[in-house]
Amino acid sequence: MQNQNKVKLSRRDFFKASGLAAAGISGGGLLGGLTPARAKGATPPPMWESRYSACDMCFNKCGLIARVEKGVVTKLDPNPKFLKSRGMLCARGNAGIAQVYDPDRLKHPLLRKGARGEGKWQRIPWDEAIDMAAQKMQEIRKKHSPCGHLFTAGADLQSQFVGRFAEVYGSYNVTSHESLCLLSGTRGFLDTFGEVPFADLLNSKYVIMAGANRFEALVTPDSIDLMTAMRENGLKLVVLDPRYTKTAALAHEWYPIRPGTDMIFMLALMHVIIDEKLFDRQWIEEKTYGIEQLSEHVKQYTPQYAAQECGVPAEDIARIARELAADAPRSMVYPGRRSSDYENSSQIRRSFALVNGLLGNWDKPGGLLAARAVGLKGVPYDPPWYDENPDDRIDAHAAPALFEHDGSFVLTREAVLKGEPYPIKGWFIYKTNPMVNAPNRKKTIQMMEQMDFVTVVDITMSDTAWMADLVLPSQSYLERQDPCSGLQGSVACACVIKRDPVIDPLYESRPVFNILKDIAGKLELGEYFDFNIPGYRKQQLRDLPDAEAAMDRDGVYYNPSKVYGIYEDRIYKTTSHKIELYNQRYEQMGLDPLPVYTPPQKIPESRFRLVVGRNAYFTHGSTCNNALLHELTPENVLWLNPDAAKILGVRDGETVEVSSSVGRGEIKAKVTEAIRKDTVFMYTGFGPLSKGLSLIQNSGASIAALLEDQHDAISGNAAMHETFVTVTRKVA
Amino acid sequence: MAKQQFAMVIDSSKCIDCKGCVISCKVANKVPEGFSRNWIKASVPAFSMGPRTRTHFQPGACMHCDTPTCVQACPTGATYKDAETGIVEIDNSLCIGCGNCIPACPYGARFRNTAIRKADKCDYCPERRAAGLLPACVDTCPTKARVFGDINNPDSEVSRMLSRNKGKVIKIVNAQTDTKPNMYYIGETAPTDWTTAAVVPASMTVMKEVSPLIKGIVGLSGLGVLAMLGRQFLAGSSDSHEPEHHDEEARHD
Amino acid sequence: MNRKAITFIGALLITISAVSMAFAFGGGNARKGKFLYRKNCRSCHGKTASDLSPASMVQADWKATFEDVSKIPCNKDWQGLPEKDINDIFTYLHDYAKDSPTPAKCS
Amino acid sequence: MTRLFKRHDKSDIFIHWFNAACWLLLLVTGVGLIGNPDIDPVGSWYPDTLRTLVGGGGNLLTIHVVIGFAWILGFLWYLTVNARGAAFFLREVFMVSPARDMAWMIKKMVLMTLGPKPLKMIGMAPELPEQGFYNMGQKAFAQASVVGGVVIAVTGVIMFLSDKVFTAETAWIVSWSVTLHYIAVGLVFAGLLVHVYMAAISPEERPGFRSMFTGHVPEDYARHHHGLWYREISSEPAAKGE
Repeated sequence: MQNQNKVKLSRRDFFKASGLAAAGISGGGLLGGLTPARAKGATPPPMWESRYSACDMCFNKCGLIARVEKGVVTKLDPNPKFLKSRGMLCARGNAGIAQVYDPDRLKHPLLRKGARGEGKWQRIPWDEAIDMAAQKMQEIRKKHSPCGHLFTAGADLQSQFVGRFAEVYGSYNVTSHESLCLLSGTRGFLDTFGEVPFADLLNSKYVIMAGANRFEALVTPDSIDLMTAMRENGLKLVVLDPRYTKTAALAHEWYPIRPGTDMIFMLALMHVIIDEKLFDRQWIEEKTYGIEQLSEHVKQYTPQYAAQECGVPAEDIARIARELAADAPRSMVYPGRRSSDYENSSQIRRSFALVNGLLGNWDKPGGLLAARAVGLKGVPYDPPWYDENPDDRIDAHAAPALFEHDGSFVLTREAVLKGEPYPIKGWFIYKTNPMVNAPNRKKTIQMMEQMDFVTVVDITMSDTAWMADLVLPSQSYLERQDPCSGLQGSVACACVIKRDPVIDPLYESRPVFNILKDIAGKLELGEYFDFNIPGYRKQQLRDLPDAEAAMDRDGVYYNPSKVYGIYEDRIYKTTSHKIELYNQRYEQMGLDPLPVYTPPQKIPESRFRLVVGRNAYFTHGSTCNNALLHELTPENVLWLNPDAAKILGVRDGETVEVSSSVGRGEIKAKVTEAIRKDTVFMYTGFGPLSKGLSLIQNSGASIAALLEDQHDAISGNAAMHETFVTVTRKVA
Repeated sequence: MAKQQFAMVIDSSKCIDCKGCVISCKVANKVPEGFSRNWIKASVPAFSMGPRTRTHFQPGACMHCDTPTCVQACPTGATYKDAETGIVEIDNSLCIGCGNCIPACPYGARFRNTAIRKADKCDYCPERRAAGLLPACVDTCPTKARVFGDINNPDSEVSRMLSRNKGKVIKIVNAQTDTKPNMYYIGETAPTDWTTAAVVPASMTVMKEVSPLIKGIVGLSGLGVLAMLGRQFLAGSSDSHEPEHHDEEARHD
Repeated sequence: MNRKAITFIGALLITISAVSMAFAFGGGNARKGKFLYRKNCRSCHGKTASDLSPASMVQADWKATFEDVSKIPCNKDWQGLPEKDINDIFTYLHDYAKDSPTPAKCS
Repeated sequence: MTRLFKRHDKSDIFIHWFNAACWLLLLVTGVGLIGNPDIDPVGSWYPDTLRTLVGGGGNLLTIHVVIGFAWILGFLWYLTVNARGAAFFLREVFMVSPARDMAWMIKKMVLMTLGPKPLKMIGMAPELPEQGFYNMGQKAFAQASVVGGVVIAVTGVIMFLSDKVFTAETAWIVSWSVTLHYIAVGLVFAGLLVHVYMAAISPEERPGFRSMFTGHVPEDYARHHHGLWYREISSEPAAKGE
């Protein structure tokens, strides 16, 4: 099975085309000549084996080719046939090698010895670890019902097994990384179009990017297609961001918008488009529901009003609206991804969706694309029913539109701390790091402290692992076999990938599937894990007979399914079966059926709004300690506007103390005009508690320690840009 | 057949500063911590431009110049311009790590590798090319801002790019030291003011300056020997120094 | 207690029963419904009977189907299934119908 | 029979010829290691050809380094087996009597190239002042060889250690070592040309040349060429010769 993903390509077309192939060899003829000192001659090709895999340094899963020499990965290269990533591998993808061979990797099961978070561990054998995990799970289930155990998994090809385990174990309480990330955007678009669209940036002419930073927070193929379209198709990019991101730096126009006011900008765009009748009336009447209500609603949001609120000049708003409409339907407001920003983020994102609805760009080139058919099937199973369980998730009804499979981490934590409506005393966490990513770290620590038993499966001693009772070493993506995954790369492709080991597992690491299978066996749930990965993949691929061979040959299988016009013979998954400009379900639920602008809370005197994000060289807490990437981002710094710094008496590079109502941190200031005067910014992922991350000890400050734990009122997604902080010079 | 000149043609407007090229190169060439064979430079944004504030990112590396000052600074010829490929190579086996070439590069493309303690820089990944692959930085670049090939081959992608952009090709050159670089930027690029004049270390300059003197001394010495040899043959036995004649000579005076 | 109050309560009761008669099902436990659906429906559907999933129909169709359970072709197989269970199955099918929104994941 | 005087120990003879052989090889390989047209002594054809012959500059460097270390080790061996000889050599070589030795040096140079006439013309007696164990010419070359040899050895070792102990911050030492190595070899080589002529080609020193094989010089030669030394040793009751 290891040989299945061997790459069979030897030379690329490039070399044949340009005659470079000859160059590699022709030097050989010279060696016998008179002047070898002036010509290098032939260099032998490396003695490597090439194997396909898919990257796991972020969620994108870019196709890669691992070069393996004597059982060691020496280089990771992009798979040129992998269209979703446009045949590229970014800095993180290339640095995957440093993750696999990270000396800080967990090497064997560890059992907590001292107090929680004290860092005293005892190495134990796997048998003992599995027995203990199973026994504790059984105890908790007996005492508190299966729902007394929480399961949390990050974005990973094996995370589905954590969900499966939770379900057969009997717990409804599963949270994912999503409620600290993209749920608000998902909500906004879902409740307009009935599904979450892909952006056809490659064929677009005009893009407004707000609350997204595509040239740093890379999404494939969007980040690449955006640049290609800008350079080759004359796409115009307008960026709204309180920070001068690299996306802003490369955009045609950048407006340092007042944080939290994106909605009124969008409402004003709609005001202009509707007022000046710049939309396709026939299409809107045919495909959408509620244009009248929307027209009425946006009357109040004049560009002048919006300008006062968001800081973008009224004439620019009007001009942008006209330009956007002129290029419609090849224009869009980019949906974005992480939207865990404000308490009304679902509505903010719905305002993005509404502009797109008005532009009539749905299901069309250069607009928003519906999900294409990939053809991968689910693997059904029939979990048992536990009558002793409570009715619902612990966070049920804490927000009106939670997602069943994701819940809300912030609201779950709140309920766990209260012990209401029922106690949760066990926690199983795989490959996600709420201690670093979830706002208000103090509460996460309290949540940990009130648990009877916490099991963490991860590759390094993350802060979350640091707080656990039992830490189990998992395998990196290059060591394990994963189920197939269906991916859509916007307009680029709908494809299936798989992962096979490219090297033997290091240390005593095990894939989470094996761990769960073993625990299930001890809990008499073995029948639900009575399969192996190849068998599982066969079931996933049962409708795609050619996929396996294609993946072995090219590292990826493409489904040549329809790209545009998918909705020609399809209904929208909404109440009206149309694009809901006016959301009827929201009306029934007592929510605003159209996004109503409420000004963001005023920033108190001598405080700043804290916003967070990242660059293209790390993926939050999971890669900060990566030796190669650490060189590029050794710590996080606090971006501070020069005017603000002057008032505070802070000089560039000085250490400052940042405090919020929930915590504090020390961090170096970066005095820069690349941030608004009323806002400060820092990267996520730094300032760890764990002593197991050797490169980033005492590096920067933790966003989790500083951020307050507000949440999006509709989706329960964390609201991470609602925190005000004070910044003071640190007195030495 | 015309000789090759491998070169990079860069559309730096496409660069998003993702540093994929930097890490890819570091892994491919085992570049030690703290060093890099290539780079992405950034222009300084003028925030007074308001909404039109821009930053230009500029990928770069060794420019494999036609008149490389690093080669001129190398005493052993360990670094040389390959006659066949036009690549400025370093023969590690011959490099003694004297460091002369490092300040001699106007682009800071060279460094003393801390692992091998010798000069290091971009060599367009010969092993990868031998395997039919592109240099690591080019292969991995998301937006394909870096394009690699032989500019002496009119059918190559780089040549086509150069001819398509005739009149819009920029070379980054230092005002004091024009090394005739083979790194071509298309359209516009920035920054362009980051080069430094090539500095040949004093030790090398001294060696170059005393070299004729040394040759002169050796030459004089050689002339002296020739003169003595000439006298030996011309003056013949009268000046012979065989012992018996010595006595004679002494008596003469 | 006066007549007015009694009349009001009576009217309320009538209204409630009328509403519940007009639409008998809803507000059940979708989670339990999923389990019961797997147990009672998937035993035939997808195997010996036609394939069936919540996404087979839109919410309105599911409502119409469950207007009169006795008209469902396989009603005879449902004998003995409590009303509550049928409601749970309906809730599951309705909430995950073809026109219910499909969420996306980070991965 | 002519009386013979012992002039060189076996170890002296060995180290001389060992040194000569090393010098020859190091010079041949070393010049091949200079690969820069600005400092090439004979042109780039030479390093190019030589590197081709040995399969690359790296091999040539290795050969040069090995011979260089052998050369150094040879001298270290000599110092251990014949420390007294070495000390005697250094003493003789570095003890210079300015008036006598300088006069000898100048007169000798004129005599060797132009003959006695120019000296007579300016009213100088062409007679050479008496010399000791070494004449001033020999001394001058020996001094240059000793000082140059030490510089060459030390800088050579530094260059060898460059990729073992030196850092980017200290590489300037290596760079200057290259320069000093180059200059020292050049200067010693200039003297070497005269030395080779005087000792091996010029008939005058033929007995001295022979002594570099036999270890002995005839009495006659000693008297005429190294008068001071001759008087010293001939007055000794136990003459060294037989």
